Amino acid sequence: MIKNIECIDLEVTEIISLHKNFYKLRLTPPKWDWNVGQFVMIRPNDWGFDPFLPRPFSISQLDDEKLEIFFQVVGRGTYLLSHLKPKNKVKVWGPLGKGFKINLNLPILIIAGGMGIAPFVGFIKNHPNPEKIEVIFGHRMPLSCYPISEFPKQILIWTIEDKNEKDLEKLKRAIKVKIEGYSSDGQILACGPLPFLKMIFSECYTKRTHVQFSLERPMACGIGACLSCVIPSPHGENFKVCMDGPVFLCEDLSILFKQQPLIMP
Amino acid sequence: MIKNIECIDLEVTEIISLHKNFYKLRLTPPKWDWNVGQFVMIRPNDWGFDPFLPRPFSISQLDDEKLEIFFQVVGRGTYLLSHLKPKNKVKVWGPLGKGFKINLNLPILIIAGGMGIAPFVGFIKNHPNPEKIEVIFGHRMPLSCYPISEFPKQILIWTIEDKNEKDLEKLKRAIKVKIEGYSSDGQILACGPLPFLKMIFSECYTKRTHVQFSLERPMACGIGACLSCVIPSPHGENFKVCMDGPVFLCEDLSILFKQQPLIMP
Amino acid sequence: MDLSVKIGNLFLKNPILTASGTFGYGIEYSPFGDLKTLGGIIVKGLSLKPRTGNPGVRICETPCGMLNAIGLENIGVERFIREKLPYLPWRDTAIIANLYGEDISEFEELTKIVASREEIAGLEVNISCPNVKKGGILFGQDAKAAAKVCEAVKKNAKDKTVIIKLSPSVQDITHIAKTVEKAGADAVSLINTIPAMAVDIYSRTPKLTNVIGGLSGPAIKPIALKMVFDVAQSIDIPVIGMGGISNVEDVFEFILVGAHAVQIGSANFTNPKVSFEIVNKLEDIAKRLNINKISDFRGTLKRPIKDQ
Amino acid sequence: MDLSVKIGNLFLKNPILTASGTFGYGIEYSPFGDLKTLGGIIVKGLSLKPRTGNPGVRICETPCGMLNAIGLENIGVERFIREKLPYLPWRDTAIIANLYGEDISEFEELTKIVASREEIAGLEVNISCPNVKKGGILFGQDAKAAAKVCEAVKKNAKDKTVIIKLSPSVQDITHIAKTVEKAGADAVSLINTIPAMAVDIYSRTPKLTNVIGGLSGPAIKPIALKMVFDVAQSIDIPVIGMGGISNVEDVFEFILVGAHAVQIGSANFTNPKVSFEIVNKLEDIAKRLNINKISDFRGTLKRPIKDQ
Ligand SMILES: Cc1cc2nc3c(=O)[nH]c(=O)nc-3n(C[C@H](O)[C@H](O)[C@H](O)COP(=O)(O)OP(=O)(O)OC[C@H]3O[C@@H](n4cnc5c(N)ncnc54)[C@H](O)[C@@H]3O)c2cc1C
Ligand SMILES: Cc1cc2nc3c(=O)[nH]c(=O)nc-3n(C[C@H](O)[C@H](O)[C@H](O)COP(=O)(O)OP(=O)(O)OC[C@H]3O[C@@H](n4cnc5c(N)ncnc54)[C@H](O)[C@@H]3O)c2cc1C
Ligand SMILES: Cc1cc2nc3c(=O)[nH]c(=O)nc-3n(C[C@H](O)[C@H](O)[C@H](O)COP(=O)(O)O)c2cc1C
Ligand SMILES: Cc1cc2nc3c(=O)[nH]c(=O)nc-3n(C[C@H](O)[C@H](O)[C@H](O)COP(=O)(O)O)c2cc1C
Ligand code: FES
Ligand code: FES
Repeated sequence: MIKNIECIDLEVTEIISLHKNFYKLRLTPPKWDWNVGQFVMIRPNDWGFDPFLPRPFSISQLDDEKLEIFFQVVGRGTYLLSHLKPKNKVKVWGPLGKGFKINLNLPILIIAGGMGIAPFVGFIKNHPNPEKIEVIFGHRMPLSCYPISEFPKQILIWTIEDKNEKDLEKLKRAIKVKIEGYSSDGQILACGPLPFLKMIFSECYTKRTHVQFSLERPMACGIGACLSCVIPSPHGENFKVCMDGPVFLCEDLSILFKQQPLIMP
Repeated sequence: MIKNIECIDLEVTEIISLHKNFYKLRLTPPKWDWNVGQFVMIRPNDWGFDPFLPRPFSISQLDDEKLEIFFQVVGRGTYLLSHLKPKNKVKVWGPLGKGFKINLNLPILIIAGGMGIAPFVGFIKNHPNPEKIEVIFGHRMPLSCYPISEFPKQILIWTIEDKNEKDLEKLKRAIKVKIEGYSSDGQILACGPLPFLKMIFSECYTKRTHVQFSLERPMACGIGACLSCVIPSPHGENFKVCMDGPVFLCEDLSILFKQQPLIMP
Repeated sequence: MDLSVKIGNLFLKNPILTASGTFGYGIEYSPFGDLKTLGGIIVKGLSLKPRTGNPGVRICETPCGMLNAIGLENIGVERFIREKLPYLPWRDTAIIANLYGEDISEFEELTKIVASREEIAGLEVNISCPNVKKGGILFGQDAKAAAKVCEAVKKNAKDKTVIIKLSPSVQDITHIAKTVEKAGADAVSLINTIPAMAVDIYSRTPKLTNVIGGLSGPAIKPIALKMVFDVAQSIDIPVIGMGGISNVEDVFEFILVGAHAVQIGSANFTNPKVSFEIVNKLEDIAKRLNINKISDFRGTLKRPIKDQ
Repeated sequence: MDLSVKIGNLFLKNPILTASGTFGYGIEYSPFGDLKTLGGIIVKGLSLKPRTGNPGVRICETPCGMLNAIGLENIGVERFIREKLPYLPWRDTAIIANLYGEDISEFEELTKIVASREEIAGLEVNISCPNVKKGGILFGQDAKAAAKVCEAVKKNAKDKTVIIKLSPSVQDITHIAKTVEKAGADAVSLINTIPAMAVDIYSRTPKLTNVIGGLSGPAIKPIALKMVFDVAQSIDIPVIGMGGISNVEDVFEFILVGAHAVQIGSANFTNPKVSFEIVNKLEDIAKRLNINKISDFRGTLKRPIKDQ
């Protein structure tokens, strides 16, 4: 029942700033079996008691050379992370949660909003058939903040700035059209801020399109013990985002997004 | 009434390790009128709330190039200080307290125990007539921990290791003999841990020799506002070590060292 | 080195328990250490019926601590017994059920259910949760109600050790402690979280959807330590201390002021191995402290010489 | 931008006061900023006779906070008036005397002395100090005694605003607040420090010679915020909030939950310029919050939508 989770001290090997407030943190790689969409809890060893809690981050990439996290500075914790230096020790537990279910042979549509691109970075860069991937990327910050330019050229990527009402409409239309395109035989993976996901949800839910959503919730333990990350489920009992997710199917989120529960085809 | 105290953000220019746990911290120099024996409160800008309080340190040296603090790692605060890097910002307020009253023309005996050498480092190095200075230095850690080798060669320095009863006896004897030598026309300055000072006190008090003692007490404000650093005075009202000291005359300490108050000659 | 502790009929191989609500049902932490090495595991608060807890955001970070308003979500005592208990190493470590009832009769029923299970070594009675509408802290703030809950549980607990978990939100915690001692408690544990809140000025909203939550973590350790000190001096039954314990030195601080055992709570979130690591370090520190038995250290705080 | 606040007869040009005991007699901080810019200065607790306070070690650091057991050392009200008051900019900022008496008659006498001074704008009555043997917290924990102190002070305070400083060590702080409101208080301030302790396991001694001290600093902010929130909703007189306030955002947090003004306490130790810096930043934040008057923000905390 318990997956192969471990808690280890990893060493920072590199920290790369893509842009003010956007960083790639590289750690000595643990040997993990993992899925795209899984995450880790991170707490630098020199944090003392303040900040108190660890921070959850998607595994952006994990190979023989590095465990890579792609993060944005949004508060005190991420600010402190951005000041880590090579050789600093970091407590990391993972791989946590359930990732995306992906069939590598089918076409894939990734819909990412801002930092929602994080879980997909390694996947996109290393996919054996990059022409099978299409990405809609909604963003507020300049494109240079995100590791988009590192993606293989074969990948179709629609970057849409989301700064005002008009942009948003454009984004909505693109999502609508693409979701329809992938609804019959493709796979759709989505990650981004809650309002962004809600927008996608409205598109897919009534049309009963299968979409996998990755959610963020405040977390303390990351392993299903503290019950701080729960969301209501259509089955009565709550979902623990850290264990039952962070990736959920469209139909799982009907209560969260306040639709009637619905049996999906 | 209020002296020329200021609180400023200084930049770390250099941090030099003399030995494991012994450091010289150099900051961009403020323009201060100051005395040997005065101190500063230091709090690195990136400390957040934990550790909470600032830390007091003697001004070890202050010239056009640097404000230098000589410190030993003894707990979390000093541990964190030892990890400061050039360009880090540090909040510093000072110069605080009353320093030693020194007549540069008279011979000087300095009695320092361990880190008690800190306030004297710059003074000894820059004294116009180093042959006027004699130092008794009691120490537990290897001599290389302390900036002794930087002192001018003309200075008479008696280093006495203080590891066991026998050493202590030797130290006591040296202090006794030297104090007698300086009692009539010299000046005696002492700084070190409380038991060390108490030993000197016993020597000088009954003989009514003038000695100036520099004390340490836990401090919060450093400026006479919080009343956390007080010691009982022979006058009834407490002394604030941060304002009325940290340098006190022998007769001021009779209650602290539990002797009867005594009028000194 | 003898690290064991006896609390009523409860035998702990060492004084380290994990605090209710911070260690799940125990099993969640098995990837991080051998559960058998712990002195005991206090499971998430159990109620008669499953509870879904409070909606919305349930935790937030504060200086050196955190707020939680979980609202006692749990799978209910029956499912716990069926789905979790069999997987816990109850023969090798003390499994303690933490009980939450909305009224006396719920406490009675709960007690009957768990008292009949050989897998359960003891009961901790939560009369101090600040995050529920009924029961919880209301029992813990009212000496008479606390005594009634205690008597009701004790009457149905058979030979199980009954630990009453006290709330810090009272004027004089020793008064409640003495009252439950008289009402038959085998031990008391303290402190539960302290009612507190946090707000966001830009959205003008509370950070917790429940508005109020319970403060835990190192921030409250000095408060907890004082309460344990006070209670340990005022009653004869054992005291189990908690509140901000994060390392092995903290453990000995609580023992020094009189605790028989301690619980590791929020610290489990900062490092899921911490409870196991603390157990491993007990002997080392005991040696440095020159003690042969933990109990030799208990309550040996010296009074300082008053004149400096 | 209107930052001013009225509390009884007390006019504050801005809501930033410095907390008693953390800002000396005010003068000590003049090297770090212009005292005139502060909303007000609450001086160190004054007693009839000078007090030497507690012996030994009086402070120690704790996670995100500190303990103190100063024991109300002060030069006495007479010397304060003679030696300190003339040097304070009382025409330009509110100087508030913090009063400590061992019994009602001492409070009465103290009040008479300070109420006759035009330099003093208001009185804060400390019935919540945890570090003294007589009076202090004992008054603050007993509603009847608190009311008596309040009445005695009020009767002798002439037109000076009387602020009663409440203790957090009670079961229900709103009860005491309501009691002193009825007894005539013009305002309440809260919270004073929380009784707590710290020990050293190697020497087996308390870190404070007094054993017990009061906890202050960011660690207690979530507790203070909740108490201010509760009290502000339960009484009609103004509430002055404090407890861990360290920056201008913290100030607005307390105003958001209902405080009229705030006090900066232990934070003054971490940065002696902090109170002045906070005053300077008030307008900026007010603009970011889209408010024209501080009072437009007061108590405007929204209740969260309960279903996520
Ligand atoms: C499963 C998961 C995966 C994530 N992956 C990434 C990623 O790959 N890259 C990235 O930049 N960010 C990611 N996040 C969000 C990231 O955890 C937060 O941005 C971060 O915790 C903020 O910490 P802070 O101290 O800088 O901000 P603060 O706002 O100061 O944080 C204060 C508290 O709020 C919590 N918190 C704040 N924002 C979030 C959030 N969005 N989600 C969860 N908790 C939050 C923090 O954990 C902390 O306890 C992920 C979150 C989750 C739950
Ligand atoms: C006037 C004065 C001058 C000093 N000059 C020097 C110097 O030049 N070099 C040097 O190495 N040290 C000096 N010290 C001592 C230095 O302040 C402490 O070593 C330091 O504060 C310890 O902090 P910590 O966090 O590492 O230790 P911790 O023990 O973790 O400190 C915890 C708390 O205790 C207080 N504390 C601990 N030890 C002392 C102490 N000896 N004196 C006062 N407070 C203490 C700290 O301020 C802090 O609040 C001086 C102290 C004073 C009062
Ligand atoms: C997330 C969380 C959930 C908790 N749930 C419970 C609970 O179900 N029952 C209970 O008695 N105490 C519960 N507590 C309180 C803890 O057991 C403990 O008393 C408190 O956190 C103080 O200890 P700490 O500072 O070490 O965390 C909970 C605490 C936290 C942080
Ligand atoms: C060193 C110190 C001395 C204090 N002295 C007094 C006092 O004399 N009178 C009083 O009413 N409160 C006194 N207090 C309490 C503070 O005024 C304030 O209520 C408390 O510290 C909480 O605020 P803070 O967390 O911002 O420090 C003192 C606090 C400290 C830290
Ligand atoms: S983060 Fe603890 S249960 Fe999900
Ligand atoms: S340190 Fe505050 S009075 Fe001396």
